[in-house]
Amino acid sequence: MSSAAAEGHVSEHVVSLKIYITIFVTLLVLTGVTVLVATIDLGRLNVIVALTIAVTKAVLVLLYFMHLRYSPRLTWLVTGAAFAWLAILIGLTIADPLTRSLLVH
Amino acid sequence: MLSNLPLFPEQAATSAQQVDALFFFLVGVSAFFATLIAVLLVYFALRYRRRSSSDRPKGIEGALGLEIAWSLIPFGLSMIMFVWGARVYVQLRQPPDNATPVYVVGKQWMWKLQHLEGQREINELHVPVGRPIKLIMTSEDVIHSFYIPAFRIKQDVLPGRYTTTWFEATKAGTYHLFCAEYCGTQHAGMIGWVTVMEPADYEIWLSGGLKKSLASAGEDLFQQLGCVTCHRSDSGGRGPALDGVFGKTVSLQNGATAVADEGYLRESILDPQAKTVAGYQPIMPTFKGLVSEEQLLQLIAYIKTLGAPAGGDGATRGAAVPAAAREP
Amino acid sequence: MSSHAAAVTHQHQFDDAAQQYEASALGMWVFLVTEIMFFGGVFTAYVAYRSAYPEAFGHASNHLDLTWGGINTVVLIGSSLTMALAVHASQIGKRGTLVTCLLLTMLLGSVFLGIKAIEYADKFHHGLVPGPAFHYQGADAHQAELFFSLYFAMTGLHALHMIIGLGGLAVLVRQASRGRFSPAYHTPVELFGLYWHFVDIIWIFLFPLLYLVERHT
Amino acid sequence: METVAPRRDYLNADYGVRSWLLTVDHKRIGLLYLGSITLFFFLGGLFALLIRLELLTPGPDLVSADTYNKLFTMHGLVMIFFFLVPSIPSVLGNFLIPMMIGARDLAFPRINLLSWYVFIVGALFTLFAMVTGGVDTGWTFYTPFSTMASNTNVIPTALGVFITGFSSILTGLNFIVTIHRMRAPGLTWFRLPLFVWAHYATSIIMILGTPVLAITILLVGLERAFHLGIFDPALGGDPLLFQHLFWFYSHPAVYIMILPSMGVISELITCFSRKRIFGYGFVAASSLAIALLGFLVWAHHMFVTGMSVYAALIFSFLSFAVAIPSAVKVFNWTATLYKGSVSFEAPMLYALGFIGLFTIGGLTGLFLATTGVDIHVTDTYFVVAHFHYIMVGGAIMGYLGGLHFWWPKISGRMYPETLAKVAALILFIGFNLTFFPQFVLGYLGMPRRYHVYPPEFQVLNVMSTAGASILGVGYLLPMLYMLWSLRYGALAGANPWRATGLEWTTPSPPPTENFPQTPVVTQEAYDYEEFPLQEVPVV
Repeated sequence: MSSAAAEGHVSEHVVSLKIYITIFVTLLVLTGVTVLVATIDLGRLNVIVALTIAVTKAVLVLLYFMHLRYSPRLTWLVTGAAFAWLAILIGLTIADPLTRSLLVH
Repeated sequence: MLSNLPLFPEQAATSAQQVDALFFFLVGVSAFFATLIAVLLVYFALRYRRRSSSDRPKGIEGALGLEIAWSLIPFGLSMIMFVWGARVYVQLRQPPDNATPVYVVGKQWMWKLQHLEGQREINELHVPVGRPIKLIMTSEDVIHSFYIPAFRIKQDVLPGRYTTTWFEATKAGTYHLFCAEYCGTQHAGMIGWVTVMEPADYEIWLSGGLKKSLASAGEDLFQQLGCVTCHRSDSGGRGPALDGVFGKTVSLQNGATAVADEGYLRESILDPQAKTVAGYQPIMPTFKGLVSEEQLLQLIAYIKTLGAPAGGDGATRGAAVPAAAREP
Repeated sequence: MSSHAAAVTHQHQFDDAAQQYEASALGMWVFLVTEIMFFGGVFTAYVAYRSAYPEAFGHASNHLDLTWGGINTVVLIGSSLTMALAVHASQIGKRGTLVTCLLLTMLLGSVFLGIKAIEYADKFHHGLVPGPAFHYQGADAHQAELFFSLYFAMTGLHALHMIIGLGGLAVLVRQASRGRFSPAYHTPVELFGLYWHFVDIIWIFLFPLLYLVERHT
Repeated sequence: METVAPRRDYLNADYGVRSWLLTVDHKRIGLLYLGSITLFFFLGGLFALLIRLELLTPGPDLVSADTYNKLFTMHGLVMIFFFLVPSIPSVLGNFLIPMMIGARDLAFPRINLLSWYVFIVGALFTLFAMVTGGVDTGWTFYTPFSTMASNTNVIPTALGVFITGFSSILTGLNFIVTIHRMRAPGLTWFRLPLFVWAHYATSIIMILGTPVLAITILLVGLERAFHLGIFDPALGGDPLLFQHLFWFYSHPAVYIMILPSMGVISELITCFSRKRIFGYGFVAASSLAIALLGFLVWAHHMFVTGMSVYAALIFSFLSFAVAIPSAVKVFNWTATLYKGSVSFEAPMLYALGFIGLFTIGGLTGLFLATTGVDIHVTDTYFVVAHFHYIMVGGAIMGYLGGLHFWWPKISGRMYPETLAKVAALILFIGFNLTFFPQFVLGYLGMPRRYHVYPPEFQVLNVMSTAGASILGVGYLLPMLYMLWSLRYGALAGANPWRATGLEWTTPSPPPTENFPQTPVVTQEAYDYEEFPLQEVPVV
């Protein structure tokens, strides 16, 4: 590639087609797995398994489709902050209803 | 003019004394820091005022020791406030076991109160000095808030749920009752009076007029609505027998358990399938729309009396025993 | 300097194209943060209510069509792949592939919305739309209405993002076919890709949370 | 040093309405905001005036109960969403951040203009709701009142707030990217003016908090419009869930209002004591700490709602934690004066006033964080007094101080100094007379949002109303003399205060591109020791 590319984006990473296809196939397999697991009664584990698979899929999309893996540290920080604040929002909100009927001694 | 200028509210309950003590501590700490800042600001500003445009003050980077000190000292003080405040809060949020229940329903824009003995009041509450009173409250429409400044208590009243607060009045008199959560047009009109009476006066007030006690009003409803056909005390009914159920932990169909408190009973009447007791079919119809919030409270008051031993212990369950029997 | 370099202009507030690219990329990521928090509000409501009414949510979830939901998940993941391939094509300067991939992404996005429309119509037909017409057979009808309120709020917001995305794709197709993008300048394709993948990630969570509750019963 | 031939600057670079409405110059957009929020400030002030007049007597005499409820609702909505939240960031931040970091503009000038248009569209929705009958939910939109009980224009108002939220989001996004990517060579993070640090922290809150308000308000609108039942208690919905989501934004929103003001104060205190700020690192870090901790304390607005006792205690603890960085700032400002060369120009008077009023506001916040006391004082005039000390005594004093300080830069003219000092004094006195009695009223138990009240509360209410009329004069004065100064004020010159900071190195008013060439920074911020007053050329 010419000097144009060098002048353009220095930080950008070209991901190989093989990786894209691999991720795509993995996502499909995980979708199949999550549907299958849902039909088995695992009690409370059902939710945990479903969410673990969803998080795995999301992380794969983030890292490879969205190139996060090849992005500057600031992008990681921004993404991390989003999930940290999401955790604050959900966690501290439901901390109330979940402990509402408990008494303090 | 000054006689019209109140600066401090009346103290008429044990809770008021506790809150005020903490309040004065906070005022003290705040006054100290506000004065400190004000004095330093004024002193520095005057002492180091610009005397000539040739002043060349030396830059001061800062001082780590000072930074740590003025972070940690306020933090330490605030932890005293936190712990002290938490103790008061936990106490105000959790009524003692021996408190007498009074049932409160808020609606736009009035307070409806029912005593166990059957006395019903609107925008007024009569209570005796020296007896803990527990308010069990709900709303028919929007959120309200039951607020008695002289007692320093306030509790939001929510639709679809029971909330509780409690107090023990210490001084006879008449005190403001306010709605403190904005609830629409006549929010400022949703006010009333709390009359605290000497116990003897209170008994006279209670005995005025022949009233049906809350529990016996509930018993009538229990018959009228046909509850009795399934919830028979001989355990042969299609629904669980309710004798002594209040306050017990019941096993549910889904394997979980629930404490049969006011909230649970309320939910079970309005939404029977939400938490069906193990061993019974979810066949009970809903009574939503058939019973008012006040009638619900009557039913609950009745269920509380079922299977409770008469006399002393019954009082803690809130049974409708004669008032005299409850005097310590 | 190739002819491409001349095309890489930057706006006056930037020193050079690299600074412009870095600023735009950061801007897009920060925007996605706001999107996460935006959806976060409904997700919080979902978590609160599902933990309060697990069984009602289980029953209500079984009224959703798993087949359509599953197909849609595959369709959307497919569209993410074509979008990623579009970015790839723009990076290596293959204009034809870029346009094809963008069009495929649009096609898959439209299929997703079409299926969503079928599902919505089905819910209308069966009286599962919250409001006065809600007509639910089964226990815990009220809490089920809560579930369907969340279902429509979450999938509706998601579908709205898809529709906006389709608009963005249409613009990109136009620009790409006119040769606006080159290996040196394809920031819009890349940043739009981030948005599209984000919408995919939202669905990756919506699918198990809405369709796969208590499927074993 | 002004030459006869008019110099080209951002004000005379182009003429006509189009050149303003289509401008992408951050300075002109800042002025567009200045004009719009000033209108909203006086609209909100008018509502406040009517509220105070009604409360002059215990009975219902001036307005009906419904009208009163709409007045305080619209006062809150206008002042918070259309004045305080955009005030310093959108006017001074917009104008100054690029100049302070040596950039030609914000990273996304067109998005900046878009954010103003979004603001205006949201404002028009809200104004439409007001003139077609108003809204009576309170600015808090609590469910189920807002979803089921209110018969007023909730949907257009909610839409207005929803739309305006995006203006805030776009501004925050623009600031974050600009501060990260556009700093001049040599301008490291720890050489940034504290004004920029404060805006960085503010932007983080705008980015992370505002979307949650947007979705929450949207859900309220959907519940009213389409009977989506997410907050409906009849379906088992939790009315407290709305409050959690609402305060997740609306508590940090207080920091959106106060943090930029704190940034302004750091600039003023240093300049008028000719000294580097005491503890630069701590003041900068405390802004970030406030932004972070500010997200963990929201449910202290809900201690009496029937929320979990455990959760209440956690939120109480965290609320005390957020008080510390605020205290750190106050101590460091005070220490900055020590051994300085303090002078008392009008901006400095505002700054000193800010510290005093903010200290009282902050300390009374401790009462509300203390669970046991909060039970009594929440939802009373104690809370009203507390947040006005923060948002009016704090945020608006800072805003006015900043506006005076940078007015010469913005307009190229000096405002009349004596009048400005008088205005600052009037504001300080009027403010305290208005709001201090409300602390007493609150502890006595007067609930907020009451249209009529028991007669024993009257004397304190009369004091408050009297103070409000003084306050009103105090706010009118600066608007009048600043308009006057546009034409008649003395020419200011590039740096009338002889302040440090890149914005003062360029002429007043600045040229469109801000700097003839990109500045290179070699010094720490507030290097007043190396930049003494004496070399001031006589203007």
